[in-house]
Amino acid sequence: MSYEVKLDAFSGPLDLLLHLIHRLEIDIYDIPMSELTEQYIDHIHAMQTLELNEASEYLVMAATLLAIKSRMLIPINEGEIDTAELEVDEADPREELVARLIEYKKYKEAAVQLQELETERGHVFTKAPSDLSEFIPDEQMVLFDQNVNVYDMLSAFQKLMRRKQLRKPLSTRVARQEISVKDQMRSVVKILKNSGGRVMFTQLFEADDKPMLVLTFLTLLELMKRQIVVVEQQNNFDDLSVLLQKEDIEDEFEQIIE
Amino acid sequence: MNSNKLLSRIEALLFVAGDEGMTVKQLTQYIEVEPMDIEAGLSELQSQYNDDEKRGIALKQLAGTYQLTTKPEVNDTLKKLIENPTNQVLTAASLEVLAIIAYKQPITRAEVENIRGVKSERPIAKLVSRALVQEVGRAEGTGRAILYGTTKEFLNYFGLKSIKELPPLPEEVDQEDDQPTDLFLTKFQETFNQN
Amino acid sequence: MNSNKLLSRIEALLFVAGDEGMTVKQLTQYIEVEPMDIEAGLSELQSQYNDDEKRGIALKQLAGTYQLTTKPEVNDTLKKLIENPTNQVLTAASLEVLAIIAYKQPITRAEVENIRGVKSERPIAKLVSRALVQEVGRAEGTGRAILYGTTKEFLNYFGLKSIKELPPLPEEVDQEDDQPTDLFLTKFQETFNQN
Repeated sequence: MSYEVKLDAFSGPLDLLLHLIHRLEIDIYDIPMSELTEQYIDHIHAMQTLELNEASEYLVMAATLLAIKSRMLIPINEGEIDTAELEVDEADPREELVARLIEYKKYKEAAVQLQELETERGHVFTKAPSDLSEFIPDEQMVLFDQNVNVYDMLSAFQKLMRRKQLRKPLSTRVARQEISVKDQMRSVVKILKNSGGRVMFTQLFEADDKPMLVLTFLTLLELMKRQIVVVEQQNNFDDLSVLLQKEDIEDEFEQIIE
Repeated sequence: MNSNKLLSRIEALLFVAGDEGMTVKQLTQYIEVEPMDIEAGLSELQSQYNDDEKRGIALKQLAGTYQLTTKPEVNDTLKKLIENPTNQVLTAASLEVLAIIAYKQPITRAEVENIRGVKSERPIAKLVSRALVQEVGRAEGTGRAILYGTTKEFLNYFGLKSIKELPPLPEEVDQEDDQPTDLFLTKFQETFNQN
Repeated sequence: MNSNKLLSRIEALLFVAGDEGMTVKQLTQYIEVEPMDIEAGLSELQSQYNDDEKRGIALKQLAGTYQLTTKPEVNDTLKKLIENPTNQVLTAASLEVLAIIAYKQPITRAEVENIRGVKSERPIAKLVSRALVQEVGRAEGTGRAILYGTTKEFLNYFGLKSIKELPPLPEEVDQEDDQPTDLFLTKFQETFNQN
């Protein structure tokens, strides 16, 4: 069997086990050890890139699984051990593993909740504190509170970086701002719509900076590939015309990037 | 102070404070009215922002302070200011470590690793560098391992008022806790009896 | 785009732009309407701010840039804020500048200002006078600008033994290389292949 498994997809052996349990539709409280162990080891084999730090963890888990499996295979004759005794003395060899999996699953799900909060928060922006320094007399200016620590400094830096993300395109060098192919697709289609679905090729290249010209060209190629536009030439040496084929391109964008 | 005057002052102070935000206590100190009045003003301001479609800003409680923020509805326009929106987002591993620290704080690295079953030095270093997690003390006993906890920036980053606002841990919601043990035993015995 | 939508977007953009403000051209670019519409929106916004006593903010035009500011009527309240110089709103800038110098040293003032996007002469001067930051050399090239770095007093202030004890920045954590991986992988696969 030679399928490739991306290790990145799992954050550790427990994560891989949960994935297998889910995929094989296994009852987590009654794990068929042979099946799970086999699948687990198959996956490890298939992992093409294993990081130094993590590899040992995956191997330790493989060993654990094998140990549990073998303990469960030890034959028990019904006459020798009666079930009442068993209940008290002998724990299920899987018990500890199940407990770990359940505990881990809890935090894995909590991480998903955090991710939702992260996304939600990402939709909302704030501003830097206004600069009031011109109103403050020099002698009155204080640096910061006495109990500032390293983490406060780090967090000041973090806040700055977050704001900077927004500020970069605001700088006066608007010309250097990067526009994506996606944005440019929109504006090319808009130009086409505004001029009845047909423009001369050269009309699309009126900007005079190089990156913009290159971008527009790439955009046209992309639009042609997606059959949103066609480019035609009536006769040799005639100017090229660009024709709009498809009015609604919003769903095309869904497939790009995001 | 009449209500208009109060509202305009709260708005101005919050505007100036930006992402540092202000507490009710600070607002009270600068506007010189009772905390009650400030709170009433804040909630009126909040509903005005929410109700008025013309407004692009909103009032939000973040990490113990009140802050003005943009409304989620104008997100599409503001996103255009960002060059690479995915740049800043946390990875699955980081979120997992962060979840463990958030719910079990204060906690040592070894304890985090024990739950995850995998080394977590790098995600923790990453979270510290993002100011989401910080050293909050040392564990008792030999080694005196570093204890980690979440920061104010953590609350800010996830849009939380306080750590109490964290959503409950998934398992705690459905009280499965007791049941499985019995179920487990039953299943276990069944299996053995069959063999 | 309807008028409410337009106004909310203009307000939100000007809000996040803060002290830097935005030009009509920039607003047009982000909101994607005609410059005429932006201008109409700006003047409507302006009269709304002026007419509404509840509002503490106003719209100011300066050298082609539109910017939100506080109304002159609330100056008495802002004065109270300024009289309290330990307020985080006022000290945020110093801490930010210090963070930049600590992490990016040696660094010139121009570079600090480039990262922050605002003038930083005063906070730097203050940090120097407090001996947390000092001149550590001169930059190459024309002008030979002063390079700043942190001092012993800085380490002392933050309880650090050396500058290396500062928690790394996110990108530094990322850069820690995974070089040993390959070597290990080879061994690892060999082992598996033998079994």
